[in-house]
Formats: sequence, structure tokens, C-alpha cells
Amino acid sequence: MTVQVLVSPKEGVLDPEGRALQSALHDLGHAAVNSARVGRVITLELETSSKEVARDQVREMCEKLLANPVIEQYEIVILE
Amino acid sequence: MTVQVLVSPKEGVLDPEGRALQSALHDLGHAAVNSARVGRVITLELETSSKEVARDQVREMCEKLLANPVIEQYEIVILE
Amino acid sequence: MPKADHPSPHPKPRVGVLVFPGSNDDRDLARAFEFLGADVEMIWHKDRRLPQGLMGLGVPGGFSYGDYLRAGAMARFSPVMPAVANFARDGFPLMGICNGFQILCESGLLPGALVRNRDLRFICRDISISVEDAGLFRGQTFDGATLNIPIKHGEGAYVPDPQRKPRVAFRYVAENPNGTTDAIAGIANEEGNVLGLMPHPEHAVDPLLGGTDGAILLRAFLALALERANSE
Amino acid sequence: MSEPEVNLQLGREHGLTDQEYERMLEILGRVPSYSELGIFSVMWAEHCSYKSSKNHLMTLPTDGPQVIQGPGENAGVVDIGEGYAAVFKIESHNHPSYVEPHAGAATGVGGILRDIFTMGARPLASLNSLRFGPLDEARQRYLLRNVVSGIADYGNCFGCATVGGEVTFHPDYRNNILVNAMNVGIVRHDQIFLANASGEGNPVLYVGSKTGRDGIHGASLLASSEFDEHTEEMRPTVQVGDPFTEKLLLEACLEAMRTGAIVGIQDMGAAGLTCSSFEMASRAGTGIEMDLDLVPQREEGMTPYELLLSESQERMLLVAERGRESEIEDVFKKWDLDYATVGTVTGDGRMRIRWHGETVVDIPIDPIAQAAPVYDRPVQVPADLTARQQLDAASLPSEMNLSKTLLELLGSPNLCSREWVYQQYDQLVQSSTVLRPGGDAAVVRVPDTEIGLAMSTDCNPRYCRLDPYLGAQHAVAEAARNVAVTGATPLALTNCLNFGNPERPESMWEFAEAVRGMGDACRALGIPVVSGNVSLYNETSGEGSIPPTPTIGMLGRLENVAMRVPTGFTAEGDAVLLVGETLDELGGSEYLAVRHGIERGAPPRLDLLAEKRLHAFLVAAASQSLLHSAHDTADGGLAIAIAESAIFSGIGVDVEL
Repeated sequence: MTVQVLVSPKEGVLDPEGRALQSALHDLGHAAVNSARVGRVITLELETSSKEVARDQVREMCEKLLANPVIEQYEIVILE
Repeated sequence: MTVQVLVSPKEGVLDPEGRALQSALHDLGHAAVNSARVGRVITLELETSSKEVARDQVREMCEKLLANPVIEQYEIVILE
Repeated sequence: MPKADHPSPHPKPRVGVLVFPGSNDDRDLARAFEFLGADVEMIWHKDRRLPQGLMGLGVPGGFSYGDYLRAGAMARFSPVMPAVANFARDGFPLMGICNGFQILCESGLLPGALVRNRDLRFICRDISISVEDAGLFRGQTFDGATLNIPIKHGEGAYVPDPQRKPRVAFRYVAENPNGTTDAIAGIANEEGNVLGLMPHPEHAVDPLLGGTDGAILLRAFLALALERANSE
Repeated sequence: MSEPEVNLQLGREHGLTDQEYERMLEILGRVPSYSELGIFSVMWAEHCSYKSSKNHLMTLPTDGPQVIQGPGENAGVVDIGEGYAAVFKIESHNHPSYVEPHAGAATGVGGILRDIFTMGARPLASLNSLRFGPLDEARQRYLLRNVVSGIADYGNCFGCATVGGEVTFHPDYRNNILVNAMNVGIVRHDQIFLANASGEGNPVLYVGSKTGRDGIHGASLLASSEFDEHTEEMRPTVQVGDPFTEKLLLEACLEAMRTGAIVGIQDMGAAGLTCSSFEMASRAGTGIEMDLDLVPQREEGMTPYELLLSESQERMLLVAERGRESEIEDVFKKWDLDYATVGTVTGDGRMRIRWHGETVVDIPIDPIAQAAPVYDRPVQVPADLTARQQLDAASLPSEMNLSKTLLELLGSPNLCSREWVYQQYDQLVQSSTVLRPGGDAAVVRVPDTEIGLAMSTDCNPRYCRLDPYLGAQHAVAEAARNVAVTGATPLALTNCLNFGNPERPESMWEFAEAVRGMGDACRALGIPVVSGNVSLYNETSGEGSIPPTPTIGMLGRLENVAMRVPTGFTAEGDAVLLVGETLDELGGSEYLAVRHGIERGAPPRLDLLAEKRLHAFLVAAASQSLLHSAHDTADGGLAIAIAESAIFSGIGVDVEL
């Protein structure tokens, strides 16, 4: 079972990477970019075959380690 | 238009962060994690409303800046 | 490093320095404490208990676990951390320097978090900081003084947690090197015994290597450790 | 197992000349297996065999009372007093850094660190010498940003201070940037380890990270051939490093060395398992039997060819005393590192390798490691050299506004402050840095002693293009002067010889002349060469080669580090003395390049005897505390030197010309 966790900075929290990226894209002529936010994508291969078990396990991992609740939010995507 | 780009290390390229994360998850009791890979997720807000234009623009950004073709691969996801 | 030629606090303070895989400034912090007349114990992160009679604890700089995922994210799960939390709860003074500050935030012993520097580059240079919260050091002799101490970090921008406002201990003077909120360079917990700062006082002690303002800060910390030990 | 059928064409694709292919058949008495061909191709590649440079390198002076270990080992070792020795070397990672600047530069640092701690020393200070094309080109700024961040990420995380080095910009580096990494470590005399696989029956151990397909052909093809259109396909071969694992590997190796159970140790650098096993056995005159099935692997289905040539990072090869392997295994398990017994030392001088129960390699070691082909390449003076050495200084337009000119020079890429670069490096970890970057040389204190070590990297590529012999002498003299101005006595040097394609007689002439000049300068100054590296083929087909760049890494010793002399002025009212003769010499100067865009004329004359007396004077003056500061007049001349001394400290100066 492959599960993806998308961890991104919370709204309004400092996102130096996103800001630097947006200005770099503008320098390259991509003026149409209104905003850019940079986060982490963590791709996990899990032994289990049940989606519920996988989701619960990954949620626990997010709460404990993968995301810092003060500055980040996360989204779990079960791939297959 | 919101577009997401998932950038991750290419197959076979060493992913030190993924390796360290996997052992940390095992130490936390999540033995079911067979592998972990860590990449970047870039969320872009684009001015355009046409999906084709957005996809082409973002592909160009990936080739030029967002992904390092030597050690990374990328996937473009049009959200809405 | 030559022995300190000024009288060290009496009786001798006894402090510990935590060592994680990837800690780099642990020996530097230990050497600075010894230079200032303290007895120092190195504590491996897999020990479950802290040594007896410890009066204070330093959490050193470096790249624990390679700073992978988030600086300090993995170190907080080391076996020694529960004992560190109890030590803090008992009111003993803790000082988290750079990576140590990140570890204390990740483990919840200090509020808020530290994110990448504004210009996405590592910064290593001397910088001036002001002491903002005199109460922290029980009015010791440097209220409002400006200290010149090196910073060396890549993730030093402090982000406060809206629910847990920090006691601001130090601010950068006349500049903001990394985009940190309100020029915050260091904070303390509510009770004032757990301190976290990005600058490295241990690298401003020996005059041969640079400035010595770091000694002022570390001496104040050792005094707190002695005071706490004597109040048992 | 279906391996490609070995023939002359496959040999050529592996970089072997037809004669080398025939020589291989002679040595084996049969056609080699695919894996054996892979071994020959990396062992006989320029990068590992030094086949075009060996004859010239032999002429360099390498001994002296202070030399404990000269060239031939992983790094040079010199005595620094009180039972301590300094272990140091400079190495290049040029081609990988051009292909992937961040990962290429980072693994360059990782490699040089392993060369130091494999000798039993704890790395104390790093330097790097970087050369790029013009800064006004976006690609060069991309390369500079990522090379610097790669060096910073690896060095800072590993925990070794980066204290000095140099950055140069010159159009001819545009397609062949140079990344030379240097490190200095400290070891007790009785704790030095060498890299020989001695003792028949002793186990051969693999420690560190698992093996993947990183950097296959890194050593042979990438580093031993020019860049041309198919460089693009080589891209995926660049290795990625993990500084966190390297720090664990350092602590584990030093701890394992203290058990006394280690007989020999070598890091797996270029050509990974192949080079390390061959060199260790060849040094000890023994053989090795290995089973590739025992090698820890990161990927599925790796072939013997891939396992033998992989350049995965953070791996070491050890030989342990038979029966005491478990002591070593415990140490590496404690540090969560991979560990495996992969073979045994034998007495028959052969390399025998098995895979899936089959013998895939069975070849003699010495004919490959020791008796690799050696070439006496033809040389030819560049046709335009004499013309380039002509300079009619009188015809240059005179300067109308000297102040404006000085400011323009101070702001030019090769003379301006390097703060933007070295402020990204941790210069302080290990609390030993006495003189930080920005001056002539870095000075560090040897832990637990009062001994100081001064270190500097130097080379002016313009001088070397205009006269390789004299240019190389200037590199040695200037590196020694940079060390001496701090009050340190120059002890020994390491060198990284970056040159073009040796098969082009003009490039080969530049190399031969530079090594001849370096040897004469070392003999005159009494400074031996104790280690080094050669990087050839720094050339892009059709565009000519880089300027000859024999980078020198100089080490000097201060009896008492507190007596070191800083660069900037320190007190008002001090007298400023100019030592040495000033002659009318603008040849190859930074002034000519910045103000007039020309690179012509002969480099300045160099009196090596006067130079040696200058170093003695500086050391004596410092030891009697007569100097508040001292600064070497180099690129940009007197005006820049005086300006830098003032800028460095913020104290002004009045000068009577």
C-alpha cells in the first residue's frame, strides 16, 4: 500500500522557500504566478493492505513526527 | 487555477532524508513502513483559467527551476 | 584552553551536556562550561536517566539526525527526553543553543517553532543581541546590555505559537539576519527556567578565538544552576 | 548471466586505447570477463593510474625531517611536535560538480574528509579552491550558488569548520569549473593507520552505507574524458552524499581503530570497491578473495560490474586481525552503520571475486595496480605563447582618476570580499579557529596544545597561462608567503593539478612545465610535497582547455598560536612597512584584465632566495611580537593590499608612494 503525505506551511506562517520561489519564477518571466508555497511530500510504502488501517497509522505518524502542528498542516492521500 | 507539483528523488538516487525518516518511524514502533521517500510539494496559484495553458506553463517551470533533472523527477497535478 | 583566571562560582556548578547523533557543538559547550569553572557530564541520548546531582543541562548546537525532515524533529524522541522534561518541570535550568533550541521547541518544552532562514542560506557571523527579559536571570548584572555573539544556522527564523506566547529573552539589535518574528533571537518558557537561543555563547568565551560576551551568558546560566541546586 | 561480449570495440567504449586492450589480453592470457574489463577501465583511467602524469610527478621533492608519510597513501602526514602529526590533502571533484553542482561539490567534501580519517586523524579544518566562468553569466551564478551550498551543507552537517580557500572567475572555466576540496586533520604519531591489506587469512570488512548504482563510471569515463555532446546521458551517474552518515562513520572508524583490531583501512572513493581493494592488496603485496553476494546492497538485481564500479558514498574497506572482527562489528552496529565481512586476504597476489557462486573476476593485482601503462606524452609550446608574453605597458591609456580605478578594482569579482561565500560555512565548530576566513591564511589551534597551524590555498591561473613554469613557482611562493605572514613556518604542501587534455601536446607542455617549476620552487624553499591529486581532461571539445591551474595547499606551523599575526591594521599611529622590491611589472595582472580586458605579458620575476629570506624574516618578527599585522601583496598589487588591511579592521591609513 502506497500512501502520500503532503505537509505544507499553514496559512500566514513564514514560508521563506515559497516566497523565494515566487520571485525566482517572476524573474524567469512567469508573471502569471500569484503565489507559491513549498512543503514536503512523504511517500510511504506500508505493509498493510487495508486502507483504513493505513490511514490511521499514517495519521498517527503525522501527529507525532511528520508535521509540526505549530507551523504545518498535512493531507493524507492513499494511492493504491 | 491551483496546480501542485510533486518533486521526488529519481529511482536509484540516494535519498538520505527518506532513509533517516524510515529508521525514525521504526524506532517509533511503525514497523510496517517498508520504505519512505521525501520530496517537495510546490503549490502554485496561476492567473490562467485554461488547464492546458496551466500545464504547459508549469512544465516549463519544472524543466527550468522546480526540479533538478539530474537527481529528481516531477509530477504535475491540476487541482481546480 | 587556558584555565579561567577569575574566581569561578563556588561551590562548583555541575551541569550536563546532551549528545545526539549529529550534535557538533557538544564538546565546544562542555569546554566553555569547564573554562568557566563548572564540572561537566556528557549525556548520551540513549540514557534513560540523567546523572545524580545535576544542577543544569545544556542542549548543544549541531545537526542532530542530520536535521532531516525538520531540525530537531527526530531528536525529541530520544530515550533521554522524558528525563529532560522532568528535569525542566522540577525547575532546573535548561539552555538549548541553536539545534538545542530547535529540539526544545519540537519537544514542546518551549513554545513555537524555527523555520528556514529568509534567504535560504546558512549564516555564520558575529551579531549583536540585547537581553530583553531581565527577570530571567534574577536581575544579574547585564540588564539591557548588548552582547556580541556568533550565530551559525540555516533554520533560525522563530515562529510563535498563537496559543503559547513566548517570554522573549533576546532580540537581534539593529538587524534581522534571518527573517525571525519581531527580531527574536531567543525565548524562555513561562516559568523562565528553560531557555532557547539561536546564537552560540560557547563560541564567544575564549579571547583567542574571538569575543567573550558568551561567557557573560554562560556564567549567568551557571549561577542559575547553582541557585536552583542550593534551594533544594 | 548474460554479460556483454568483450571485444576491442567494448574496450574503446570503456576508454581503453587499442594498445591498452592488447596489454590487458597479454596480462590475462585470455579475453577478460565484462567485470574484469570494467576493473581494467577504471584502474587504468587517468584519474586512478596517473598514467600521463606519473613520470613528471616523480620529479617533485617529497621528503624532509618533518615528513612522516609522503605521496602514495590516502593523505600526507607531517610531524607538528608534542607527539602530534597533521594529515592533509587537496582533491578535485571538477567534472561531477559541473554535471550536478550541489551534489558534486558536497561529495567532493565527503571524499576528502574520508581520505583524512581513514589515516586515523580527526578532521579539524577544511578549505576549498573554486574556479568559475564570468559572474555576469546566469549559469555561472547557478553553479557558484549550488557549489557553495553543497560544500556548506556537507561540511556544516558533518561538523568540520571551513576556514579558508579561494574563488576565482575566468572566462576559460566557463564549461569546466574547478572544485578542489582540502582538509587538515590531527592524529597522534602512534595512531596513524595505513591502507594495506596485510596478513594472509585476515578478513576483509565492508562498513558504512549500502551500495547503489551511484556514479558508475564516475572515475573512469566522467573524470577521464572531455565533455562533449553525450555528457548529457552521463548525468544520472553523479553520486549523492549523506553528511549525517559520514559523521557516524567518522566516530565509528576512530572508535574501531582504538580496539587495535584493525590492520588496514581505506575509504572507497573513485571506482569504489575496485580501487580500494586493489590498492590495499597491492601495497601489502597480497591478494584478496571477495564474494559480492555479501556486499550490502541498496538496489535489487545489481550486477557484479555495477557492484565493483559503484561510487556510492560513505563506505570504507577494512582489513581486521583474524578472529577479532566481532570487536569491530560491535562498534559499527552501535553507530547504526552497515557492516559485512566480504572476503579474505590471500597470499597469491591475485584478485578473485565470486558472485552467485560463479567466479567473475580472477586477475593478478600488481600488473594492474603497479604496472599500469605510463605515457611520456609529446609536448609542444603553444604557438601563440611568445606573442601573449609581449606587453607594451607604455601604450596603455593612463589612469585619469586613480580613486575611481581603485574602487572599480576593489569591486571586481576576483578582488572583492568573499564574505558572501564563507559566511555560509560554519567557521567555528570545534572551537579551534583563531584566524577566520578573509585574511591571507586561516590559523587554527591544535586541540589541547598551544600549537598553531596556518593553511592557505593559492594559484593565479593567469600567471600559469602566460608562463606555466613561473606561474607554478608563484603559486608555491604565494601560498608559503600567505602562511608566513601569520608568523607560521611553511612545513609542507599538497597540490591539485587541474589541466586540459594530456593528449594535446600544448596542454601536456603546460603540465610538464608547471610540475618542473613547482619542483624547483619546492627545492629552493625547502618545502616538500606530501600529497596531491591530478585532474586532467578539463576541456570541452572545440573550445580549448582551462588555464593551467596547479592549486597549492600549504601548511605552516606556529610554535605558539597566540603569536599569530592578523591581516588588518590594529592600532592608530602604527608605521606601515613595505618589505621587498617593487618593480615595473604589470604582466598578467588583475589590473590589466579588469581595466583593459587584456591578459598579456610575462608574470612578475620571482627571486626564490629572497622569498625564503622573506619567510624567515616574517616568522622571526612575529615570534618577537614586532608585528601588529601583516598582509601579502598579491592579486591587485600594493593598492589592493593596503586597502584590504584598512577595510579588514576599519582603521584608515596615510601612504607616501
